[in-house]
Amino acid sequence: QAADKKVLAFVVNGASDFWKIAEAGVKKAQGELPNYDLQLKYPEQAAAAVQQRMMDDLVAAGAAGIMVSAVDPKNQTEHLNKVASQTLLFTTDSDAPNSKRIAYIGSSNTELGKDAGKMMLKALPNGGKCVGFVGLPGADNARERIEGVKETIKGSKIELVDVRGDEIDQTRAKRNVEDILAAMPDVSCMVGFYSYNTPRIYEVLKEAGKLGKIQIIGFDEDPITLGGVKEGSIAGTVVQQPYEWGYQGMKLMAAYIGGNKSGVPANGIIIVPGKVIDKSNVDDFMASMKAMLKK
Amino acid sequence: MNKKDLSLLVLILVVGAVVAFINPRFLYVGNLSNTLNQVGMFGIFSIAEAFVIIIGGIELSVGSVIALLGVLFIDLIVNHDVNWVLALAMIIAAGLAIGAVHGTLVTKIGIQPFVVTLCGLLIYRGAARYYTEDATAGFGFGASFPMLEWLTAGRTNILGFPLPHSVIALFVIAVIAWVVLHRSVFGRYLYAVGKNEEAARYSGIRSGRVVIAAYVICGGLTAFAAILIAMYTRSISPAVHGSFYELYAIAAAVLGGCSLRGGEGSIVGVVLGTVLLQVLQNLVNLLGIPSSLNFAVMGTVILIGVLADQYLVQRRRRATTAKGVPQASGAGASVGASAE
Amino acid sequence: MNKKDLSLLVLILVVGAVVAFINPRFLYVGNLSNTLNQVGMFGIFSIAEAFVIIIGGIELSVGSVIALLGVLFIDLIVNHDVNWVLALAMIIAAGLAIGAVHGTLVTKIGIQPFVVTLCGLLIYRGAARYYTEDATAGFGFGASFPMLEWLTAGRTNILGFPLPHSVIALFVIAVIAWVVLHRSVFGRYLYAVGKNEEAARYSGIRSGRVVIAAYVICGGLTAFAAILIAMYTRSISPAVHGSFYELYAIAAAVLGGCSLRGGEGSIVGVVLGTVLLQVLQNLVNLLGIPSSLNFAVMGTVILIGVLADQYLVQRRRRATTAKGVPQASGAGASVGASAE
Amino acid sequence: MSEPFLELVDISKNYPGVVALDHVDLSVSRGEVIALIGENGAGKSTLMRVLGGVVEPSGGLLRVDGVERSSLTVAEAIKAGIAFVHQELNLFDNLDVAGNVFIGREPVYGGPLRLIDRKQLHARVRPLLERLGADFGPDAPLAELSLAQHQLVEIMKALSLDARLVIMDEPTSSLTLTETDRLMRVIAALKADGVSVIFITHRLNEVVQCADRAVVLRDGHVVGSLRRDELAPAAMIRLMIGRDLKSLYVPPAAPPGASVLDIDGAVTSTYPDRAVSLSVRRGEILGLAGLVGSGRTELARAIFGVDPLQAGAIRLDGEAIRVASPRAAIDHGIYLIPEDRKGCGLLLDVSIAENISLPDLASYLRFFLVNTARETANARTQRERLKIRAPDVGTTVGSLSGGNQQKVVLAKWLSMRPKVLIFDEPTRGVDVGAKQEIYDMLRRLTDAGVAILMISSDMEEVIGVSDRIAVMHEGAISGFLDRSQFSEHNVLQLAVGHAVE
Ligand SMILES: Nc1ncnc2c1ncn2[C@@H]1O[C@H](COP(=O)(O)OP(=O)(O)OP(=O)(O)O)[C@@H](O)[C@H]1O
Ligand SMILES: Nc1ncnc2c1ncn2[C@@H]1O[C@H](COP(=O)(O)OP(=O)(O)OP(=O)(O)O)[C@@H](O)[C@H]1O
Ligand SMILES: [Mg+2]
Ligand SMILES: [Mg+2]
Repeated sequence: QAADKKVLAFVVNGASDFWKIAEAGVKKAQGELPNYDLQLKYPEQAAAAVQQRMMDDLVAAGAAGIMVSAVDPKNQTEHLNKVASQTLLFTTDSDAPNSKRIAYIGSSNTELGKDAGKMMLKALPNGGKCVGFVGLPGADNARERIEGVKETIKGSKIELVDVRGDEIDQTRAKRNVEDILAAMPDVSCMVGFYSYNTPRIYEVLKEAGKLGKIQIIGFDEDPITLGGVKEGSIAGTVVQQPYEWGYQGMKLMAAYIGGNKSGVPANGIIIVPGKVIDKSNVDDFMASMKAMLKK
Repeated sequence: MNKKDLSLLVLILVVGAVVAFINPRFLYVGNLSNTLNQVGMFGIFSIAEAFVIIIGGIELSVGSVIALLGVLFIDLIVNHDVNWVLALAMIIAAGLAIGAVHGTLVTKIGIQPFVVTLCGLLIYRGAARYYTEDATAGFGFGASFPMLEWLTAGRTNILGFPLPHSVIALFVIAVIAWVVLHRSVFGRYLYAVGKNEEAARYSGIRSGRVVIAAYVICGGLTAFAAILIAMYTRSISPAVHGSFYELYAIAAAVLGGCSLRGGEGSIVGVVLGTVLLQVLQNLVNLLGIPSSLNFAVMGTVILIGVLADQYLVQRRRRATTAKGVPQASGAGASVGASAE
Repeated sequence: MNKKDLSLLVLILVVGAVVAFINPRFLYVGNLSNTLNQVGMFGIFSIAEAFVIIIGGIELSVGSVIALLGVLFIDLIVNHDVNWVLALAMIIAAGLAIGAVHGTLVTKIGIQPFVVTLCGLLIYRGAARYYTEDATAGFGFGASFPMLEWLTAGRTNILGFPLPHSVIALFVIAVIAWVVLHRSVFGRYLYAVGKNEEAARYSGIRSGRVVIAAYVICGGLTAFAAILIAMYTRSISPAVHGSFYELYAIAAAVLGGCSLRGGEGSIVGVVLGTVLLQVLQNLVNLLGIPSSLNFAVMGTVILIGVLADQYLVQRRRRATTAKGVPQASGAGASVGASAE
Repeated sequence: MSEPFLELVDISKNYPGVVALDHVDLSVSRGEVIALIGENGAGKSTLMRVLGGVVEPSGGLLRVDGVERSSLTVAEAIKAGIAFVHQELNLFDNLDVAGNVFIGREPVYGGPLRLIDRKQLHARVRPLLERLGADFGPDAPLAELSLAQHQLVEIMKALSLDARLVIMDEPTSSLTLTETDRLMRVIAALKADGVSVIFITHRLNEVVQCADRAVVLRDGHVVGSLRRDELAPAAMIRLMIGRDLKSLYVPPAAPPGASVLDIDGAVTSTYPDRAVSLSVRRGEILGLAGLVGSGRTELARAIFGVDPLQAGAIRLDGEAIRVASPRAAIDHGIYLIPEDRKGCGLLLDVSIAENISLPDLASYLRFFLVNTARETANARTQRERLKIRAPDVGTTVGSLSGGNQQKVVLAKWLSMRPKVLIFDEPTRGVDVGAKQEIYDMLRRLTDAGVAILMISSDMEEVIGVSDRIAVMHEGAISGFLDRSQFSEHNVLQLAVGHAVE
């Protein structure tokens, strides 16, 4: 009978924990949308070609709607249009404004970067050298976050001297931190741009006994990041709300298919703002996360 | 078509039938056309790889070359306004040059092919990333090269079936490669060098040149595939574009009967190997299998296929020997295979 | 230590000296200790790979096995409260079992090692992802197994140098492997089977068992490395953890003198190959080279090293023959290498 | 003679399209030396492989010490005291000599660790080396030894086994008289110790020298058995090929012409301080004799462009030529038939037809493609001419008997138009009948104006076929012999470096 239900697919840009939270949102939406079959799809590689292939196949399999976190929205426009011509298309996470997608739901990475920049200004009143760590430095989300940070700290005594990439290999991610510690003894803050970068920074500094001496600013809500925030050794972290993307996005798509188009604004952009988590609100946040993931 | 190719074809048909039974959309024109398009692109560089494997070498830099040349191609026509015909010629020339360098390092300097092409894998990937500063290279919105696009990524309706041009290209290349490998003198030389380089040299074959030629062919075909793939994705993230494609290529070649020891393999087999790999990819998406299982399904089907094939071969052999009919040659094959 | 190992050592020393000259921090205790730690982890599974390469096989599933067993290990001790000693034993047993399956498929069923382990690569990666539903497996904040952590990821101060335990483990394993390969009867058989399986069988060696044993050893060592790596990263994203590590392992083995045709290779060489690869990684970060160039630097240095080695070998040979001294062995090596 | 301890009863073996053995009986008693002779492809090696546990018979049974069984494995054969010197050498060129001799039976210490006791290993190999008069040490890497030296290692391997029965499948095919003599003495010593020997050879004088009994195979049957007192080459030939053979030497139709190939002070890498000079004239067969390792193969390889010439010059028809590669040599009309057929001569898993056409594919072209019909036709002709025993020219070469493989190597070159032919051990493992065919062909070639340099370790062949003999000793020519001076004694004198009186 499941085959009779309309399929709504959420195609993400690669496997990661982050999308687990979105999945929780999708699951919640599934509970409220019994007539739909909601699927979360992970392409086996974070490559545009692989993702495109996956969407082609989904269209072929008759999906009623697709919400996609495009790997490379700028250049995928044409293909997204092709998908949009055959089924309902939402974008999330990173927008493709020139495409014929119906709506975008997500946050703005530049804004998130700015939030992190503000946190750095607060944590390092006397300025200092910072080094960033990221999975794929060329990816749009990474670039925008880095841009946001740089824009905010411009003119201050804080300097982002380098951003090291690791191809999403955790061993290298950790090793990069170790190497930077060896190469730049005067580094005074480290920024983890991807969710797993911050815990790796935390662990290396902990092993080196440098916790507290070097400020850590993170993105996303890895449990170790949150633990570090709670402990006070991580200055803070900027989180997005993928749960909301998954939940609201799916509900909106279902409504749209059902004929109710009021949820989508004229420009089609629905921004779910990010949140700055520091010592003051970390307990609340952790509690709410727990509650969300439980369902 | 030899026996090995035949059993591969049977495996593809069985898998296809099962998928079609579960989800008839598998047979929809659009889906078949999409899958064929993938076969076209992947098949071309798998054939490229097969040439090198047949002479007993290996080419690991396929994926990186696809990334680097793809980036360069897009850069040439988008940012440098080079005429696309010229750009295409330049990229193919670059591919041939890369092949020539690899071949020369292998034969004249005597470095193991694995080492040469591993360095290639690393260097070309790095070069692509450095060149674009890790940014995605793409056409951007609205950029349009209608003729080029139609030629490389377009489809032509043939009896109502939108036949992707990539698969036409593959067909033409496969036919030529088949003639070259299986009918021409040069093909004989390729196999001879792969089987026993020493004996080939004693027979007056300039084995060095043959090896270089194989790498050059491989480089040129890979460059062509790089262009098709670039025109398909229309955007290239240099850090990941084409990564692992060398494994796809080697897997297709090996599935198609190539031995990594050299001297074996057929073009029909390589194309069928590519088809199998692509049908498996399609299957996962069509049957709604969790994408995390994509790889696992692919691996399992291949394994089952190979196991079934072996089982049948052994049963047939046992049956014939029991009947007193002289058994097939290569009695040592099943054991000897362990060293293959 | 043979000549090949020696020239590898020279290459490492040259690279090290250049890096130390540009950035003296390369020689700081902390940095050396970190690099050694990496050498420890990567060296163990490179030795594992070498065993299989020596018997003329290949093992492509190293990276996937590291991901799967790492995930299982963390899951066992974090979520199932299994005592870590027991968990460790279970994981090693699983590794041995995987090796036994691969070996059996290769010898008894007669499937090419490339195909068997490619399927392994796909299946284990898929299994790891499916098992965790693509979520990262990790210890979470504050979870602590002091004894296990100290043993696997700790360091012991020796004469003021914090020696990572992983490198101690590598040392012990390398010594045992060296004795086994280069001094024991079993090692002889490994080389014999790798060189000429048929002749080995004619000499009464049970080549099937030898091949299986090599895969089993490889599986066990890889499992051990998987645990060390899991304890180092403390978190595993099953989709990417350890991917490409088989290439590292094969590269280290090949740099260290193993031939993919089997029958060749030394443990000292494999360890040195690992050291070179890790020093190169370290170099990129220390010299502040853009991380996008990481791969390119690695490839270039390896290529230059191999080229220099070949150049010196050929010069030495020319010099000796000119002087009338009998030339070094392997007159055919430089030519024959093209087929290797 | 005591009771037979080993019996083969009614053994058959079928291969696709070939009946290799057809109900063969053979029994072996203690201390008996049996010569097994027959044409190429008669089934000698196959019979011995059955005994050595390498091949499973299709029918019949083996009786070892009275115990009956349908087949043996290699390990069981070794346990039963059967040692085997294979016709196609089975050695490991990544190990040293000692490692090869004792592979599978290394002396060990260290209990369960089973570490190799190198000292003892070498100590055990040394007497064997002396016994065979080998000029290399136990730790010589095998990769650096010549083919004949490999053969000695194989023999040592069998001798080291402490066997009750030693099977030697053409052990002398690339040995010269000196080593062969030593081997004959070894066999006599084995016999005295009560060890039995089965000896396969195509050199019939060796049979006369050492055998107690000769068993003759033809087409997979035993066609006869000769007692020691009946052993004479003529009788053996009659049983083997069913007819008599005329004498070996056929004089050239015309006296030799001008010299075609001149080698002037050629230096090879193994003997860097010795130079070779010789010339081969149109229409003559120049035999090149010498001891194992005297550098004949090295010289041939250098002329053919496989190895670079360290010094000296090669002139063809009086003009200096540079031969940088085999291709260049072939373009000049200089061909080499190599001694190592498995390594350099053949593609083992390729058909006979494709092997034969390989060096000359350009002449089978039709629109750039290979004309397979013509290829097959030519291969069939060659098969007829050389009597290659195979079901069809599509058969893979690897499944042929050793001598037939050698004939394919010859066929590769004989269908082309050479100026100079260098044969390195042309009849290695070829039976007497076919040998005669080959000699006739050599003569036909020289009569057509070809110059032939024939390297051979077979004394009978050197003396019986050559028009002139050059003898090498340690990398240099130690003398030439004209037909009037031909004798075993003279060749040997020169081979060990003495002058001829
Ligand atoms: N593996 C095989 N597959 C098919 N045919 C084979 C195989 N091995 C041997 N034969 C065939 O069996 C026959 C007997 O071969 P065998 O090697 O016993 O001959 P032989 O008497 O030793 O000859 P030679 O003197 O040339 O060594 C030959 O016709 C050969 O082609
Ligand atoms: N590949 C090699 N590497 C090093 N040394 C070699 C090699 N091949 C042969 N030799 C050495 O060269 C010497 C001459 O060998 P060559 O093969 O020319 O002798 P030959 O007169 O043809 O004798 P035969 O072939 O009967 O052994 C031998 O001492 C041998 O050890
Ligand atoms: Mg024989
Ligand atoms: Mg010789």
